[in-house]
Amino acid sequence: LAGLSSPAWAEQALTDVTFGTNWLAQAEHGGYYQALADGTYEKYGLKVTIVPGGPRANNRMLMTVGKLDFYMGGSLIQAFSAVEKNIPTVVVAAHFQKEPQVLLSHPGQGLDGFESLKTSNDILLSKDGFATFYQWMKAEYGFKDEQVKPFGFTPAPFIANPRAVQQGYATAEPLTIEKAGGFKPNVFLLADYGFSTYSTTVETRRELIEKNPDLVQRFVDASTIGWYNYLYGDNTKANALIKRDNPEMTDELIAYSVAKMKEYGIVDSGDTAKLGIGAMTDARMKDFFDKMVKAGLFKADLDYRRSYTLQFVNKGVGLDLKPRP
Amino acid sequence: MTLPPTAILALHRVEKCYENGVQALSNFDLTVFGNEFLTLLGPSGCGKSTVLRLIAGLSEPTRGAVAWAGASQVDHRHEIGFVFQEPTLMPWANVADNVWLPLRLRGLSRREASRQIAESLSRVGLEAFAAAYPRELSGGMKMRVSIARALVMRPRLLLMDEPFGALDEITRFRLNDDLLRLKADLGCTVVFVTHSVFESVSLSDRVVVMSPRPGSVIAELKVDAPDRRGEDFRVSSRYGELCRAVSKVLSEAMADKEA
Amino acid sequence: MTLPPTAILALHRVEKCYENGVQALSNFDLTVFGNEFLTLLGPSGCGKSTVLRLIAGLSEPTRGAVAWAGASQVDHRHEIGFVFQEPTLMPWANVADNVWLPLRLRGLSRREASRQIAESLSRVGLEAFAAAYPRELSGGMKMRVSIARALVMRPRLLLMDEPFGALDEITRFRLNDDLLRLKADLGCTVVFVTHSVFESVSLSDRVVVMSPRPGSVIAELKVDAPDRRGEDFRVSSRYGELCRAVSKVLSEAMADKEA
Amino acid sequence: MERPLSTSSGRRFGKRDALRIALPFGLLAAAIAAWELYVRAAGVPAYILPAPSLIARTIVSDWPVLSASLLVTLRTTLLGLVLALVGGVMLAVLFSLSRLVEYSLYPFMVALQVTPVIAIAPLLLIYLPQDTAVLACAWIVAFFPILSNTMLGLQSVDRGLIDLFALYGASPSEGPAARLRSHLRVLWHLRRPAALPAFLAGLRIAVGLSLIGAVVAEMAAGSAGAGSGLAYRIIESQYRLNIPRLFAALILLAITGIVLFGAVAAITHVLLRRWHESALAPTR
Amino acid sequence: MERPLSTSSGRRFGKRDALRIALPFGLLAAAIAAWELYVRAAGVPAYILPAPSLIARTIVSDWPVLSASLLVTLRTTLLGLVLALVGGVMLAVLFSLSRLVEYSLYPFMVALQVTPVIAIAPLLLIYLPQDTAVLACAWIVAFFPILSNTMLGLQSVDRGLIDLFALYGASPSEGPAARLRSHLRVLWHLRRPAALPAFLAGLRIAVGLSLIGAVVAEMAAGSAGAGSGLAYRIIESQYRLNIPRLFAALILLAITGIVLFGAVAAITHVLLRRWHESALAPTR
Ligand SMILES: Nc1ncnc2c1ncn2[C@@H]1O[C@H](COP(=O)(O)OP(=O)(O)OP(=O)(O)O)[C@@H](O)[C@H]1O
Ligand SMILES: Nc1ncnc2c1ncn2[C@@H]1O[C@H](COP(=O)(O)OP(=O)(O)OP(=O)(O)O)[C@@H](O)[C@H]1O
Ligand SMILES: [Mg+2]
Ligand SMILES: [Mg+2]
Repeated sequence: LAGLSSPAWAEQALTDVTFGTNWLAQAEHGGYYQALADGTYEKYGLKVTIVPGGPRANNRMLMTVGKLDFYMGGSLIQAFSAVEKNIPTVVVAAHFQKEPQVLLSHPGQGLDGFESLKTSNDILLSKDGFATFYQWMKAEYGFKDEQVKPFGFTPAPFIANPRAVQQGYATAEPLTIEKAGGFKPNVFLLADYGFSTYSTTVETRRELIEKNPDLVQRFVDASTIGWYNYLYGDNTKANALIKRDNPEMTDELIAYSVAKMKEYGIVDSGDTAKLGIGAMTDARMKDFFDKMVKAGLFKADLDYRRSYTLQFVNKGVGLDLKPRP
Repeated sequence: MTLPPTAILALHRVEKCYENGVQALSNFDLTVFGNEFLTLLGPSGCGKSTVLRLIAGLSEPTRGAVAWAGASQVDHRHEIGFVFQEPTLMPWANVADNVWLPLRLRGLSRREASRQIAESLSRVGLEAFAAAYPRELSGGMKMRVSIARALVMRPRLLLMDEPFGALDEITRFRLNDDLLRLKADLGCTVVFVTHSVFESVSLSDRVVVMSPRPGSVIAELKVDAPDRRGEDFRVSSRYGELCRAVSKVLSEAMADKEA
Repeated sequence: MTLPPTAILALHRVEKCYENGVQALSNFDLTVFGNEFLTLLGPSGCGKSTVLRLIAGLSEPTRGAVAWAGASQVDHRHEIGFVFQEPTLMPWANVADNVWLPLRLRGLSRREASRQIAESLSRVGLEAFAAAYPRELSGGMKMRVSIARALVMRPRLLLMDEPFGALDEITRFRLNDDLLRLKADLGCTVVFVTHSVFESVSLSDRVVVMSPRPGSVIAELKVDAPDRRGEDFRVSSRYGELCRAVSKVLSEAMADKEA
Repeated sequence: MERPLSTSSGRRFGKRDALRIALPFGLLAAAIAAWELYVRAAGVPAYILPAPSLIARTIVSDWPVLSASLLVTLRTTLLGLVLALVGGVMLAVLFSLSRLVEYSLYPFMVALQVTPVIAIAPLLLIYLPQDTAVLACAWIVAFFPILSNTMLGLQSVDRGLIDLFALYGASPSEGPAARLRSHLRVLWHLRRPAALPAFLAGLRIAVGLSLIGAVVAEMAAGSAGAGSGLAYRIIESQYRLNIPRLFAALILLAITGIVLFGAVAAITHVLLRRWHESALAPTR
Repeated sequence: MERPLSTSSGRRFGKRDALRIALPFGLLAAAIAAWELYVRAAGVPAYILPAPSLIARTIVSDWPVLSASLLVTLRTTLLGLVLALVGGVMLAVLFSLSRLVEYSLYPFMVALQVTPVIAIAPLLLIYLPQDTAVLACAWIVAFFPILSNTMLGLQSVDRGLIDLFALYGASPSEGPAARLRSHLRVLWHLRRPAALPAFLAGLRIAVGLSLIGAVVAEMAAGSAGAGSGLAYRIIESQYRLNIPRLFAALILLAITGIVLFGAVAAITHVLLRRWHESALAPTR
């Protein structure tokens, strides 16, 4: 924490940094918008531009080829893939301890337990979802390929079909469906059933870490502080920015998302109590990698350790900003 | 409208005005009698082709009427053979298939029609070119294919728009004779357009001379000669007389309008 | 190959074989002299159009050569006026614009060319139809536009492929006279294809009669008559004699081949 | 010799034209009415199929958002169309000038055309700046019909006319420069008008495709957020289950397409009215 | 009177044909070599731009996976194309038979064409079973060029020939049935062959589009997993950062497209070789 008040940065010109997210601006990106809105990035000598993603945007590749500096990773699977494909990118922080990926089902249809979802023949999944967590569900729980139906990023088919199961984010879909369909769906957070990936990670190129570790550290620290402030401080300015980048975002949904993030401990739970937000541990990494090997996504001899570094996290940055209970 | 007893059709006070305002025919009266050979003669652009198209029902008069003896016009359509002024061959079909067309549209297979096609092609001297495509033919050969196509169906009424204009004299005379023989055989009626005064006299029973546009009938000449005409008739003095008479009417008509 | 002194071009032992194997010309020899009016006469499909296309450089002989006096053939291309056997008008352009074409391709604006266009159209009697589109014209009118187009550029060599076949006699005679006058004015050379023996004799200095396909020259007749021919010549006995002579050669040629 | 033409003002507005306009509108109205009735009678929820009236209300109420997006999409569409037009026509002309170039490049054009733009759009983003990538997508989708149809048109010229031009269009001098010049003359005076009908048919196909291209490009490579087009609105509405707005955006797209198509059809009519079979009224 | 034709076997395989084949392949080879060289010399990592050799190796090594997907995509493409063909031609014929039908339905067809399929694919999934939805997408994309070009072709028939058929094709009896029969005869014997060149040009556009349609449909509505097409492989490769495989899938798509296109071009050549300007060798 020594550097936090160093005046040296303030005098230097701000460094331009681009950060690509993996979806449209939403409360799940709140920490970064907070750091941007309240001047934390600037304080750390960074002039950050947040580049929102979208259903078919390809920010991951843009970071890889150097058009973006940092990228918000969705899960560790892509990070492991990068190792497999010799792509020199590294996870430097994990701002979500749990991936908010959920499966939803209609209540009272015999689909009220996670295992019972195996009886549905209409599991609506995106192609990404099929290629990732569903492979794990197959290996771990015995789900079948034939149960899957394509998900067109609209909940209408799910609402229309009571036997359907749909993927979604804990922080959004349950609300959308409740409002449109008029019922509260069952929500199964995959993380609670053993899908132990970190999420909303910060990834960057190995070359940047080697050439300018200081810059990486500043971005990770400032973002982490942003998350603390977003969750526990006054986040109205951040939300205004989110709404600017995504005019369709409503206050209601933001409030819902923030509430759910807290409720499920998406950002701040487990290891973060001691290590601070953004924490990662070798044990979690190994646990998840082994599960993915079992699911057939990776070969066991993959050197998955090259996909992350603990160099920039677990330093307790920002712990002081968390209100005492 | 009543027609004279032996008439098969009549154009009565026909006026034809095209969409762009050109008046092609005005007050045109013509009666076609059964089994006759009628020739239309007139300056270029006077409406001869228009008259043939009106008879065939391909065009409708702006005023006046085309009346058929007995039944309705549609009944006659498929008994009409038409040699258009241009060859209008189908570029995608070879010569034999082009000639086959009228029979094909009546349901005859290529095999059933083959004898008739061959006969018709040999009449115009194109047996050897049955497999050639239109673009491989000379101008006169295309026109001959078109003639073969009109003859192959043995029509009851034959409309011919300058069919022999692009042919050499020898072929022309031969086809003239052929046509007369065919007409006698089939007992059909021919309405013929030509620019050759000689041809009109040597072929037809009646020559109708038209005025320049807007076309109307300005003279009719009966060719009173033996039914079977040959070389004899063409060198007779009566032939020369008739030709001169027709020529005179024609040039008077054009002079009239120019004045 | 050397040409006779006053010759402008010569076809030497030309053979033309089309891609489908049809031999149109074989051993064809022809010399065209400067300032002469040469007529090609021959049965349909004997290769007359092919000869004109070879002269114009639109087609190349399979064997033999087309030789030009002095310079290369390309030099002459833009001095050639060609009336094709078919009118070949541009359907998207009106009559005046169609006639404008040769001048336009030489860089003349419509305004600069307007006098020449009007003159040329009035020569064929179509002043009133300058704004009409080709599809609105009769067959003979289209051909007249095509003639006007060839004349408008005042060519040094005029190739005409049955230009008057679709015209009535009066118009035809008028255009015959016009053509002779124009030729005298321009001092140009004309190679003319016709099926009318009368026309060939009344117009040309020399008549070349071709054999049926494969075409070759079988007879040449000089028409030794006063330079300025008119109605007088056409009723003279010399005229009749010449016509009969040409007719005889033609029918002999065709009979020969048929045997 | 000929009497002057009495110039008439051409066809009047007749029963035929009235029918031509009334029929599709009548049918459209009927279809909309049926849709509205069905939704009301069967009580179909709006998130499955919104009623036309609801869509109309949405268009009105969301007009500020939708119109901004419409403008963005329209801009991409028109730019893509113009590029496709220029590119397609230039390539067709190039190909018609030189067989060598045609043989060499045409297979590449085909490859470009058959490769699904949606699949390569994310890649384009890697190699090109975003704006360029979006335009490239819109262009790729729309240019091939123009290229293909223009080539058909340029090659389908009447043989007689080609001969005519070979004669009158030849340059007095020889050499490659003169040959090129005479080629260009033939191109301009003969092949251009002759190719017009087929080219315009290609254009009719291309306007629709350029709209599709713009939407795909926006989906694949477009920015989200404030300055984003109708594609973004559609995805977002889908995601947010705002189905009435989704339909509103779709309807706006369809209307845009129909208007563009109508414009091309009108141009076609004006250009071909006087001479081409496909645009002539059937005369009797 | 005429001497019999000496039938020749037509054009031999000449320099021109050799060039026609050698040039594109030569250029292609050169382009691939340049690509390979560039990647090696500049040391471009495989995840940015894989070398052709790597892509080739990937195609070979991943052949079991890729070939299965290729088959799925090919099936969708061909089915979509056949449907587009049947639909487009039938509509064109219907429109050419009745102006009334044309006026009423054509605007709807245009709307269908301009609405981006990628935007409506998810909607189609709601209303239709999955297989049908995928096919519908592939169909929507490909059918319009066929409709539009076939209509152009059907309408561009020479007037003289129309007259000819009006005369010889007329039925001896009157009445609507007879009129329809004579209409159909004209359609078959006259308009069908006359429309062929334009129709085939439309088909050349449509093969590419049907492939695109199949990919878009798969992306939007296709199944993932075992029975999935190349589109899924592309998305999966993209997600898993398997760029060489992504390129391999794209190359397979392009090759498929070129082969389909080549097949249509060959059919075109065979059908038009003997009579249409666009397929004739330039004679002198
Ligand atoms: N493009 C072509 N392809 C194949 N054969 C052709 C072609 N053009 C002409 N022919 C053949 O060459 C021969 C001569 O044709 P050409 O047009 O020169 O005859 P012509 O003397 O002008 O006849 P006509 O008086 O009928 O116009 C004909 O037998 C014809 O079949
Ligand atoms: N489709 C059309 N539209 C407008 N005007 C036309 C059309 N067809 C013919 N005309 C005009 O009608 C008049 C008569 O034409 P028609 O073809 O009947 O003449 P014709 O007597 O056959 O002439 P020719 O001997 O030159 O063939 C001409 O002046 C022509 O301009
Ligand atoms: Mg006529
Ligand atoms: Mg000829």
